[in-house]
Amino acid sequence: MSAVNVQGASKIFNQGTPKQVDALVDVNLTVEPGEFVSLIGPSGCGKSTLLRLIANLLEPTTGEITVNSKTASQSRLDQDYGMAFQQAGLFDWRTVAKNIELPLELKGWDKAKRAARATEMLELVKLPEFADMYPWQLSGGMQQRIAIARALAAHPPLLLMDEPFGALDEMTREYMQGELLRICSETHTTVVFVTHSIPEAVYLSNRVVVMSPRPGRITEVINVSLGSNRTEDTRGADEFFKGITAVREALRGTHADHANAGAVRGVEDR
Amino acid sequence: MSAVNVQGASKIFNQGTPKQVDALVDVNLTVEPGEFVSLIGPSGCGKSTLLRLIANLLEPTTGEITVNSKTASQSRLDQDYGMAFQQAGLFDWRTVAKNIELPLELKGWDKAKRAARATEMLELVKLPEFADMYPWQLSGGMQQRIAIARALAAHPPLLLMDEPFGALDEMTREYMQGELLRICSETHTTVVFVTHSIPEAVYLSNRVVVMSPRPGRITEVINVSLGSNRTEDTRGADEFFKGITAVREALRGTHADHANAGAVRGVEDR
Amino acid sequence: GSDDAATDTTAAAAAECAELTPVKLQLQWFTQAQFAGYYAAQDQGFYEAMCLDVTILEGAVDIAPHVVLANGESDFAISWVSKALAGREGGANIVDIAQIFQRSGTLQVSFKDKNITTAADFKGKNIGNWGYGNEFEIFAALTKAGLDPAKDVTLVQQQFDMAGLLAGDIDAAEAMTYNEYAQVLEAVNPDTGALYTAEDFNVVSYEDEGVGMLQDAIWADGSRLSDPAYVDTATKFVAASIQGWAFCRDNTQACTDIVVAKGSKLGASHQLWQMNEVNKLIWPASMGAGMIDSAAWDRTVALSLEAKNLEGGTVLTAAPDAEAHTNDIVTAALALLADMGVDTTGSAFAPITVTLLEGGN
Amino acid sequence: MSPLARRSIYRTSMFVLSVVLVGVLWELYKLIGPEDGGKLFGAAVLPRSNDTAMPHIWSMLSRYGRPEVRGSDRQIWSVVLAGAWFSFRLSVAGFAIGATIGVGLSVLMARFKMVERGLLPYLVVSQTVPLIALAPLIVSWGGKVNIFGFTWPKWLSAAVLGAFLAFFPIAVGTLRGLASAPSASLELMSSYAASWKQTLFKLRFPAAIPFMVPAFKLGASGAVVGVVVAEISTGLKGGIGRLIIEYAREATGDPAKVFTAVFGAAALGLAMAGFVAISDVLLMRNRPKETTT
Amino acid sequence: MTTSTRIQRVAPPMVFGVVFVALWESAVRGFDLKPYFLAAPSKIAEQFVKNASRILEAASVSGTNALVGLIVGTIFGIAMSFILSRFGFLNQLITPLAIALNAIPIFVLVAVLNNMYSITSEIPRRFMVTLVVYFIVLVNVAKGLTQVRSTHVEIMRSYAASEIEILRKVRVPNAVPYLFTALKIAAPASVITAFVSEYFGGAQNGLGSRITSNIANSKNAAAWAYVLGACLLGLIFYIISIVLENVASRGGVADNTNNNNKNK
Ligand SMILES: Nc1ncnc2c1ncn2[C@@H]1O[C@H](COP(=O)(O)OP(=O)(O)OP(=O)(O)O)[C@@H](O)[C@H]1O
Ligand SMILES: Nc1ncnc2c1ncn2[C@@H]1O[C@H](COP(=O)(O)OP(=O)(O)OP(=O)(O)O)[C@@H](O)[C@H]1O
Ligand SMILES: [Mg+2]
Ligand SMILES: [Mg+2]
Repeated sequence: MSAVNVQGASKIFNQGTPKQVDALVDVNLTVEPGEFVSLIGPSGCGKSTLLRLIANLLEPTTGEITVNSKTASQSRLDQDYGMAFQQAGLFDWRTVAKNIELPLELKGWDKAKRAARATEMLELVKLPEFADMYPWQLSGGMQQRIAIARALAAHPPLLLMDEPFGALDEMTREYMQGELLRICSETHTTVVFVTHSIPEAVYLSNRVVVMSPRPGRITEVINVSLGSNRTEDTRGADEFFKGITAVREALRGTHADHANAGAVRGVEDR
Repeated sequence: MSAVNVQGASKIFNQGTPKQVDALVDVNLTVEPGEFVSLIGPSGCGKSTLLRLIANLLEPTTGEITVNSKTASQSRLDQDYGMAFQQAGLFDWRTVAKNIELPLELKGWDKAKRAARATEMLELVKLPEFADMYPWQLSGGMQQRIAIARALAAHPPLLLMDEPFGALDEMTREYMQGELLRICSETHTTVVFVTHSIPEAVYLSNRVVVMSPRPGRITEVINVSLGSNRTEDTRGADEFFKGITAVREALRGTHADHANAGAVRGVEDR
Repeated sequence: GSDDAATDTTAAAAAECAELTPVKLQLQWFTQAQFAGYYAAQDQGFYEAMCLDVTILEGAVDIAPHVVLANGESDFAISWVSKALAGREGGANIVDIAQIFQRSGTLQVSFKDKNITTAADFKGKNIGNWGYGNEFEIFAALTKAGLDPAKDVTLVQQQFDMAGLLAGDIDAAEAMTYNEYAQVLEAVNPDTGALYTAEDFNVVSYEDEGVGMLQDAIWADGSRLSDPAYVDTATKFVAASIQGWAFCRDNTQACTDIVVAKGSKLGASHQLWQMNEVNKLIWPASMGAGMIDSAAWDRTVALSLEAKNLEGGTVLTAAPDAEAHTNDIVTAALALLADMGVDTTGSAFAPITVTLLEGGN
Repeated sequence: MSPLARRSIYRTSMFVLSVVLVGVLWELYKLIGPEDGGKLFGAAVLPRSNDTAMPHIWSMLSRYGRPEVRGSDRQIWSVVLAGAWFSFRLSVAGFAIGATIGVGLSVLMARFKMVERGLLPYLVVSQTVPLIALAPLIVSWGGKVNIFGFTWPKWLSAAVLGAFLAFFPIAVGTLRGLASAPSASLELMSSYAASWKQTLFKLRFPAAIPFMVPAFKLGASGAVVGVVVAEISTGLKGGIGRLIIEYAREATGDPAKVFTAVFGAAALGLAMAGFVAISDVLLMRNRPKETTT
Repeated sequence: MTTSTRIQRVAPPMVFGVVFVALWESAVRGFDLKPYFLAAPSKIAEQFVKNASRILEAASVSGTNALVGLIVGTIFGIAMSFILSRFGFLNQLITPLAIALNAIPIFVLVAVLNNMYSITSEIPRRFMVTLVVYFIVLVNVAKGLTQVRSTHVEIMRSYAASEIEILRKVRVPNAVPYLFTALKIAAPASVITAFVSEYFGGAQNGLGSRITSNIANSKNAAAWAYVLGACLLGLIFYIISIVLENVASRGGVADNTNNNNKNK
């Protein structure tokens, strides 16, 4: 049983109009339970779109997607996953703590339990003293950390994360990476992770999926054999640098494509 | 005459309430014309706040700020600077091209000139075919590039940029860095630049300003002597790695502080 | 025959006029047979013969004719006496120069089984009225019967129709002989499937109760009465108007048609009934149409001073001065008409019999 | 067929369906409802179902085909149609005046906090002044006001009363909308040293549109009500308001007649609302839509 | 709140009011406007004091009608906008009807309602207020419930939140400012509807019938004294809606708008 299974999925926006965008074409991807898979690729290549398809927030134009052997929609309804979006998307009218509690409320947790988990999560992202403030009173990076805390709060079996560490400084980022790995291995969580950082992708992942831009497709999948116990020392490991080089090579290939490829098909065709 | 001069500036939010936040304390900073200065520091240390003070979008609680020997407010009114915010902040109801044209409209440029510049800017950020689409139809990274194009469009003498390349993949990011440097040296533009990437800060800057978190203050200023003509090769230069190490050291110091320091003063005092 | 004669004199007289004096007349309600005399005078050229070019302004819910007149937006106005006198007390300098309706046409109509035959029977009942200053006679009757309008009866404002009475919400409803009374007689009795008849109702007539107040009168702008030209215009206007009313007395059907042609939306049989009933309020006029009977005037004033309303106030707080009405103009007008051979007393007047049809059509 | 056309056909048929449904309910109630109303928990909550209170649908509809008054050659439908058209033009005028004033005031209030504080309570108060108290004043402007050769026509008084009811919801809604611009966007405009006016037109108004649309909807129906009431109150002939009151006088004997005019007024309101709805669709067509599956 | 900000808050309306009344009074005196046309504020005040107890009585009748209608209309309006935002089908079915109904001037509907119910009961009037308020609340709240940020809806859907939960946690908070905009409009509207409904029939115990009968009697100052009563009633309703708004948005939303305003 695979945790995520994408078969021949494609996504076309504004189909049939002059502004048609072929965001994804014929994507096949299987993620095993407990696996950590990163998506990497140039801006606009369809990473967020693929994540949305898995999360059943978009319907694929063609193809099929199953999550935990269920349809994507069923697994969304079963709340099988937690998601961190590219935009923090916090609710202005809720305090920081209440924002974190939101998914727990929806799972019907009682108040005390929610509050306890929120406090725990705020500790995790190192913002305990901001519990009662409102999102717009936080800095960009702090907002992003709250959004991560929200995604992790319910300990979902599958995590879908869209550039969650993009607005963090290096130290905080490395700390968060470590915490994420710890949590995932402790709870045997499956992760699909979008990032622009090659070291981050390699450090975190079992496999790195490299994508090419418009029409977005998977060009290469790189296995990272860093083992399951990664520490700060891993960042000095040979295998780590090898992984980085491999991903970089793969990406350079896609970028060469990028420079030539026409982008918006509809626009070209006019 | 200095391009930016910050003297003893501090900023306290929610002063006198239990939620008081000392965002900046006693900041002194001088930026010479044509200089490229980066601000780097942990999340929530006050980088965006400092940029907002210079842009006269916030009033300092204490201290004085001059831009081009004028008060900050005067230079804002004279439209001396262009700004790229941490959140792209595009207008949903304007097409991509119209978003880029916005500052030009406000400068009273005529239509043809605006359109020409917008096209030019779209070329620069490699999104020419998206001119007539709406922001919400773009990926996160594409939106950010549009925001950069908007900030550059009017060729302002001073650029204030808040993590402009945060959502970009490495290739695009390096390309944009190169373009930014080219534009700045051609037009002799002064830049104050917020980033979390140490290599980026070093590659771009004449000086890197390192900040410590709450209460935010400048802990160190590191001069980068890479010369004015930086190319892709610069990324392999010794001086480059030396700079990176120096900044990393300086940051590590601030982080140690960070771990101990109480954060929200008001919360503590309760 | 009389039609042609009138047209002839009109043509002849019009030829003599150097120019027509423009005159505006403000009515107190919509076009209907209540104002047939003025429309007839206009239609038959009586005004033109007097060198007047009369424009008739219709009334509306919130249009107070005396306000329009006092504001100088019209030259003359038709208004009930008590209402207009209240306006005069409020500073509107207006003068009654011709009392067209000699009698009050207000009734209180109730179903037979309610046993309301006099004002004294109102006690404890839901008494309908229209408000807007058309309810003074009810207060007068209540006061006369020793009832307190605030406590002894429940006053209910009626709509423009009589549905409240027919539905039984209102025990006794205010009605004009020439309008609402006809409306109930035009409605179908659901029990019989035929129209209601006069036998189904009891009627209290305020005129008969001794609390009738003077109604439609022609009012002039008091501030201009010192101007001989205005007095001359007023005299001619009153004369031609009375001539119109005399025409309607003698040509009930023709007058009804004129009013319908002027755009009244009321049904024809209803309009004919109204014309006939209005004639009864004017004719016969023993002193000559338009003359202000001082007894009726004094009674109206006295009632306006005595009758307490819901708020315990009265219509007038002080008796109007002698300038509030004058018979000078109407006397001169009647003399003019006498010269022309118009019958202004209508001593031989006999009403016709009108059969109402369903819905007044 | 374009999706827009398909949608409008769908909408129209939905509307027709809903009207038919109401008709069916009406007749159904007449069938089972108490003739003389009913009480529930001691309160009269059930309306009467007799023919005076609730005429049959077909008697209302057939009334359109019969002459207005006996002997007249004009059938009611043409009279009502003409009246509705007359009032419609007045309503549009009133709406235009009201919208101008309402938006103008909201801009003024958004610009100067002082003005908002000083004015808003009085705008509220103005809405509670009944037309009957104002009618004599406004009617007396007719024919009197004469500015630069412009004489105040009588119909303008009616349009002004329409504007009187239209401006308030527009002012309040627009004011809220203007204040709803996100602070990040305001900061952006501020960084461009955009003048207040530029910020207004390039940011605040576009951001205010979701608030302005319902406000304009209310304003449109307010304008219709104002005009119709003004026709009743000031005696302006030719419009649907005048017809309503004239027909209302005959409600005793011809209960269906007044409904013909009432429906005319309703159609009028729908036409006005339709305008606003179309502009809503046009203005919002490029905004992000909610994702729904 | 400090005294100075309180003064800042209260002073402008005071100044405005005083100037307005002074202009009015001097216009009446200066142009010698007769009382039948326009009464002087001083005379109105005199009548207001004289008839205070009657005005209070009449205002309580009309005010009760307005209040009942305001509450019921708001509840129905909110409920219906919830239903409409949930079921697009019903939305298309009902919205045009609601618009049509609202475009019918109240006079007429009151007349129809008076015949459908008993003219002597207060039900038609309350029904009328309810209808007017209902529509105002409906159009605003419905917009507030649908104009939510698409990211927020996406987030909720990723939690497999049911429509009800999305409603409670996203749409409702988003609609709160729209609701209060509606209430600000509805508060005065409910008052005027309550007493305008009295014009064409029914028990003569409210402000409306007092105003008409006094105007008909050319007692303009007294009529305006009742109008003043109506204005005060409307103002009280309005102030209550503002107080409610402040209470309801103690948290983030209000702060956020304040924050917005601070930026120039
Ligand atoms: N409007 C506000 N009200 C209250 N506190 C605020 C406000 N804006 C910023 N702050 C606080 O000021 C501090 C500095 O924020 P700032 O946005 O400048 O950080 P930053 O250095 O840009 O961080 P990041 O890298 O995460 O963007 C934070 O603690 C934040 O909570
Ligand atoms: N709602 C939409 N309508 C039309 N086009 C869209 C929409 N959403 C995304 N697209 C298009 O789909 C393509 C892929 O977008 P996506 O957001 O998946 O990119 P991404 O890989 O996440 O990029 P980034 O790294 O910049 O976030 C882009 O070309 C974008 O313009
Ligand atoms: Mg993305
Ligand atoms: Mg920041």
